[in-house]
Amino acid sequence: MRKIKYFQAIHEAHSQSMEADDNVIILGLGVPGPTGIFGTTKGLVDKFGEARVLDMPSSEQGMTGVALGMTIAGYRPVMIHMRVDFSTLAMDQMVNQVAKWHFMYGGKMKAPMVFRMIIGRGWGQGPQHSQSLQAWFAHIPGFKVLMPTTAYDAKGMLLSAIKDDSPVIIFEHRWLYNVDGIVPKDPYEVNLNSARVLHKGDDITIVATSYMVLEALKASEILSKHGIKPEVIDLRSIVPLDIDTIYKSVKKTGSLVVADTGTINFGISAEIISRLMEMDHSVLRNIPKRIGLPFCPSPTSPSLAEKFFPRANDIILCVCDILDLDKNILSKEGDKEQWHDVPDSSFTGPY
Amino acid sequence: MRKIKYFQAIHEAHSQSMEADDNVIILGLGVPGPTGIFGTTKGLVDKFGEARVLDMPSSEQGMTGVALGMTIAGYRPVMIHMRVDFSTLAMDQMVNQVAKWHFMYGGKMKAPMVFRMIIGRGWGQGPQHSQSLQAWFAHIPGFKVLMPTTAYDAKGMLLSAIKDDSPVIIFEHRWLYNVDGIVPKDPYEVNLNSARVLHKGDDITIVATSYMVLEALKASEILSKHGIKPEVIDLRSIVPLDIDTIYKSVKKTGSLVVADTGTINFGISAEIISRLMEMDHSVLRNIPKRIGLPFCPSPTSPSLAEKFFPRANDIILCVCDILDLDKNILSKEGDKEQWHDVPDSSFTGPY
Amino acid sequence: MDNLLKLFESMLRIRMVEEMIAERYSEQEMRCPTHFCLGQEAVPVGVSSHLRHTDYVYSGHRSHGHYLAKGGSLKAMVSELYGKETGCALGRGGSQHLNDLDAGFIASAPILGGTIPIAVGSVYSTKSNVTDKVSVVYFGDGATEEGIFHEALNFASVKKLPVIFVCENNLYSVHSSFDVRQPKDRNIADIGPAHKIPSVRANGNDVEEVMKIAGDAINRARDGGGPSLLEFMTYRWLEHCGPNKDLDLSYRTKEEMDEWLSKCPIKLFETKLYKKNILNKESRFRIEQKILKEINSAFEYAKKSPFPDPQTLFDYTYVKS
Amino acid sequence: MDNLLKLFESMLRIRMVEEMIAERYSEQEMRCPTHFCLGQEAVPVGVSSHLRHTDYVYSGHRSHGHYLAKGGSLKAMVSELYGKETGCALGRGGSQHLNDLDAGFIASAPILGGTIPIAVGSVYSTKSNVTDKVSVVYFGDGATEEGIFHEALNFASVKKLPVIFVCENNLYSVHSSFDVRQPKDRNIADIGPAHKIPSVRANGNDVEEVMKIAGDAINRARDGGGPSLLEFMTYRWLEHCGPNKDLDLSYRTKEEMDEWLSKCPIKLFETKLYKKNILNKESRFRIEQKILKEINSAFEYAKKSPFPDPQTLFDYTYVKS
Ligand SMILES: Cc1ncc(C[n+]2csc(CCOP(=O)(O)OP(=O)(O)O)c2C)c(N)n1
Ligand SMILES: Cc1ncc(C[n+]2csc(CCOP(=O)(O)OP(=O)(O)O)c2C)c(N)n1
Ligand SMILES: [Mg+2]
Ligand SMILES: [Mg+2]
Repeated sequence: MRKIKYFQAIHEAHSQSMEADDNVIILGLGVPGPTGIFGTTKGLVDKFGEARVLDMPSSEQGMTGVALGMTIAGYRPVMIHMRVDFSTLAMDQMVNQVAKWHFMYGGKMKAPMVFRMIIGRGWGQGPQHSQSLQAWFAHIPGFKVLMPTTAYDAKGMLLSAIKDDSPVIIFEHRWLYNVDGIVPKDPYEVNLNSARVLHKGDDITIVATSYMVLEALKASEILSKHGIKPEVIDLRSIVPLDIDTIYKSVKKTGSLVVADTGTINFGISAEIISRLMEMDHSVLRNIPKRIGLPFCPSPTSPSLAEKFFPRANDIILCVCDILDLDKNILSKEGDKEQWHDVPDSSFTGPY
Repeated sequence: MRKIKYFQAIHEAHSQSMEADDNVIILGLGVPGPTGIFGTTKGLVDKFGEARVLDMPSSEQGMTGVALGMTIAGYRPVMIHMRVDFSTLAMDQMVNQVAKWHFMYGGKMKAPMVFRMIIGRGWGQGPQHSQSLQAWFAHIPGFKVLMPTTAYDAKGMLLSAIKDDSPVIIFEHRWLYNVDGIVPKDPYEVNLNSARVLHKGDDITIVATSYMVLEALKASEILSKHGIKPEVIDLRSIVPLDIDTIYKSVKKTGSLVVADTGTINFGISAEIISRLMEMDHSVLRNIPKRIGLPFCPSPTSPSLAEKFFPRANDIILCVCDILDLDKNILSKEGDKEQWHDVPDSSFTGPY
Repeated sequence: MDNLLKLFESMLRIRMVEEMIAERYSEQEMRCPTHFCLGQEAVPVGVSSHLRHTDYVYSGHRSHGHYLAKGGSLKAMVSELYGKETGCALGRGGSQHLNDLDAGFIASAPILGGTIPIAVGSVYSTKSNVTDKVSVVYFGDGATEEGIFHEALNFASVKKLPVIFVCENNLYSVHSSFDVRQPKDRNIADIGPAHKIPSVRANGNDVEEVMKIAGDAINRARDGGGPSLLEFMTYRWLEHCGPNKDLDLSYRTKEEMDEWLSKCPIKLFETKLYKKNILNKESRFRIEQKILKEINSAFEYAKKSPFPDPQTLFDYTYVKS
Repeated sequence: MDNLLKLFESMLRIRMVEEMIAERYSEQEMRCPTHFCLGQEAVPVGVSSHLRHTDYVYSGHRSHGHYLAKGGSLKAMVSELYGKETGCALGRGGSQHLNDLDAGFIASAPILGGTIPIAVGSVYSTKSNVTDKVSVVYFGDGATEEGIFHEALNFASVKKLPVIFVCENNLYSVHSSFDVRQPKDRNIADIGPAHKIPSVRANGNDVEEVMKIAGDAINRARDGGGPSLLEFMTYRWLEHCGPNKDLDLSYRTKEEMDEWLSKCPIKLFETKLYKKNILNKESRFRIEQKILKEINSAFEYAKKSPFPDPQTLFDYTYVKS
């Protein structure tokens, strides 16, 4: 059972997909460079050459169109944005062309593209560098939208995405890159339509995305010590949305917390709650709660960021509210640390 | 009680706001031109000059930044996109700069800007010209997002928006431009935070936005004839969201249909349902239903568009489903018309 | 058939197709926004005269001429305008979403500038021996105001890709004249050299001039010489969108219109061909009749074709695996 | 004080501030991405020598030098880096969001090219008698790859607005060298003429040359002559983001670095001033001490300033009415 880090799992997926198919190419600013997108593309250029591991100008809009054009030449491009915020410059090409490319020519064209978008938090990334826009892409018919949490999924989902003939957007959280996980060496694919129950429980359902899954697991551990058994679900894919797995759990627990990396308002948690209601308006025996970014831009100062980005304690707080529990359950661990804007002490910022 | 058309109400608001304040300017491609954005800006250039009623290059991104810059010079620009789809080219400036402009400099800067965005449906506008992206803007902290339905609100909300020191996005539906309404001649403002109950009823709550309000009213008329009394709420503003008015109604009726002009999935109806659940998970006595665009791009052919864009009958169908009524209530009127892609017979396309 | 005659026929065919669409448009059965290219026929015909089936062509909202000149199926285009299942985009797209892969007409789409980088990417190659396939993308003067145009030029130049950027400068973007949108005395062709791309501005109503200039650019591209930017001056006769004249809007003058009408690309070329004895009244009539027959049968075909089945609405949102 | 001495002091001050930030950065108390401008001090100092408090300046991610040269408050900047309430953006923005309205430094923001059109719009006027306020916007060579740069040039040229576009070409965008991003032999200054904007490329490490060229452009702008594009060649000494050297990444060579270190803008100018007897060891020492005192007090002030109250998180999302 080999353990490697999340970023290494992505690297391996890239390498294996490029070995298997000459038409797979990667592009993005700095992709062949010395730091290789947090190590995820490092050294690939030596193996596959500059024509397949492509640097590019800072022309997000134009280069998205160029990448779409490459599919006409038979390529399967993977485009990388170091921050999802930079994709706002490419929104026209992504939404008006890529997402609709197959549909608007009656199925005659295909856009087998993958977009890797990095999201993050903390360390003063600030207003223009810490958004988490999965709700936007999920709102646009034509995209598949993935948020792998584990190293296993990071590899398997990227391999699946590259093989998929529809455009796929993958959100990767910066704070996951150094997290270990069991990852088979051989290539494998992950079903793009299934949430994963990570932790069984009967008392409350916690659905989480990406990095918030780790916080949910922490919360769940603390809650378990106090006799509360949450069921933790790693959503994994936003589109398609595996509502059945969530429904089954909520049917059992009657209670729901959704913890997402994005802004709460008009975000993906709302869709989950609504779908449950449309299936069964009385499935919830308590009010549901949504955890995510509050309704203001991302502040830079650590004193504000600490309040802005939710952590395990916020999940615990919600669970206590919903189940009417004593809030003394709250973990005190967090408070011992001076700074709350790093995933662990090895992280020395800024990126 | 003077009645004028929706587009005339907008024109009047523009004219009055520019008379009242020399710093108000309008810009957009064709704004001073002979057709004047469906008549809403027609002739203003003669009254206020080319420097305040500005044509511009097709540079949506750059011109949004230019308009933001104008606020530094003391102006209050109103920027017009003939279709919201064109704003996807300006998403970086709108989301990364305009929305965060006040926040990211600690309150020292302000962006008193208004964006008028036209949405529409039918007549073959097709995949790249009929989106309705209010959910996107509502997801971004910093914007206010309005969807006036009546001529009264079209004028009053535009006047309020222009006076507002925060950036305001106004969605106007093409099929509303020729609808009459009572509009006072003098300038007036409309509270940007209140949904309006247009039709009282006890049986079911229909919350609708923009043009879908008209369809909801049609549905309500037909339902009323059959003894069903819906309460119809014109949402009017998406951000801020007047959830209390909706809650009060749903508390009474126990049933809910939300009818929006945008894509259902991850759209604004989900937020409404979720907020209700967060307030009171047992407020719904039946499953809620969402009406909006199905999850595919907008097709051009009338045969497909007819199924794609929802109408009054779709609302009736939902109400019948929720309240378990006989579907013979369904209006047959629609079926008499050959084409379903026009608001009325005076409309001869394409824009 | 004589090459020049072919050019003439191709222009006349575009003209006649557009006229027929214009005539029937008011029947309100082609229910999609339609941008006519009457008056602008010489550019696509001159350019296409050098193109092979395997070369790629892209366009924007005003794309009928580009599609037809490249050999796109007339039936499939007319059917698309009627929103029929037999349309080139199966009715999903309409006039602004043409596509005929057999003819190498890859895509048109109405968002300004949207297809420009796509054209660039489609001739990218990871092999050292670059294909001699070239890619042509047409766009208007207005589209050059979009940043994406400049981004596409830059990348095409960095990689020396075989792309011909063809700007049809008809002086207007909808009703806005050039000088409210761009520096008055700028040539769009000037933008090429800023990106180290050879550029020419030329008369877009003279099909032979277009042919010559396009030929140079296309040959250079095939020889690995990289991209070119061509600016052809021309003029739109009808309203921006739709089948009518629009002098009543008075954003342009009757004098200007008359001047350009007198520079009709077809009439100019026809006169030359008469003089050269390549064409005469009789042969012209025969060509016209042949085209008319083709057009009538295309319309008949389109009109009697079925609409897409509403049950297929969701098809093509995602690729079926 | 002698004007040249002022230039020197301004450059030295930027240098010393950056060095102090670099020194203290590893304490991990300035918790925001920080882009240093060591080696690039001459450009903002030369440009600012012609600017008034009422003129506007804008910048991107690498903005300390631009802010300081324009007279932005050092205390407010250092406090901003520490995320303090006394910061110029009240801690909301960090290093990449500087602002000092009193000094006419309007805004920096890290999205590439983002502030370029804002700078343009801010000197738009509806009055016929255009203000003689000028607007300067700094950006890197990488930012010129964004379409928005070209859109902003076009509009500034159409309206002949008094904007000075200042490109600091330091050959790299993060770790990517110029030639993988732009045509190898292009000057960024070449993009100006394509938009009918006068342009110059010059040595960005020679503060006097910068001053001369910027002066011409700024004076022309004040006289209603419209925008200019200036490209100054310079070099970044430290890593793209952060306080360290980065030759170990080997995306650039030691030879290249050494060559540029030898072209240190401060050393070059200092030598000249010594020769001209405008500066000597002693006066230099006094200047240095004065600056050091200012810097120390700014850091002290910043460190002892309070963090923003977490309760104020939502403030400034919307303007309070
Ligand atoms: C991004 C974008 N903005 C605006 C429009 C609206 N629009 C459609 S056609 C057109 C005019 C374009 O002018 P030009 O490029 O010169 O082409 P022409 O119509 O003259 O052939 C405009 C502004 C659009 N389609 N896309
Ligand atoms: C739109 C956008 N894309 C990418 C980035 C990431 N980024 C930050 S700085 C930088 C390098 C820019 O290079 P240049 O403009 O030459 O400035 P320099 O760092 O050399 O001063 C990049 C790519 C960004 N901030 N914004
Ligand atoms: Mg034009
Ligand atoms: Mg640089």
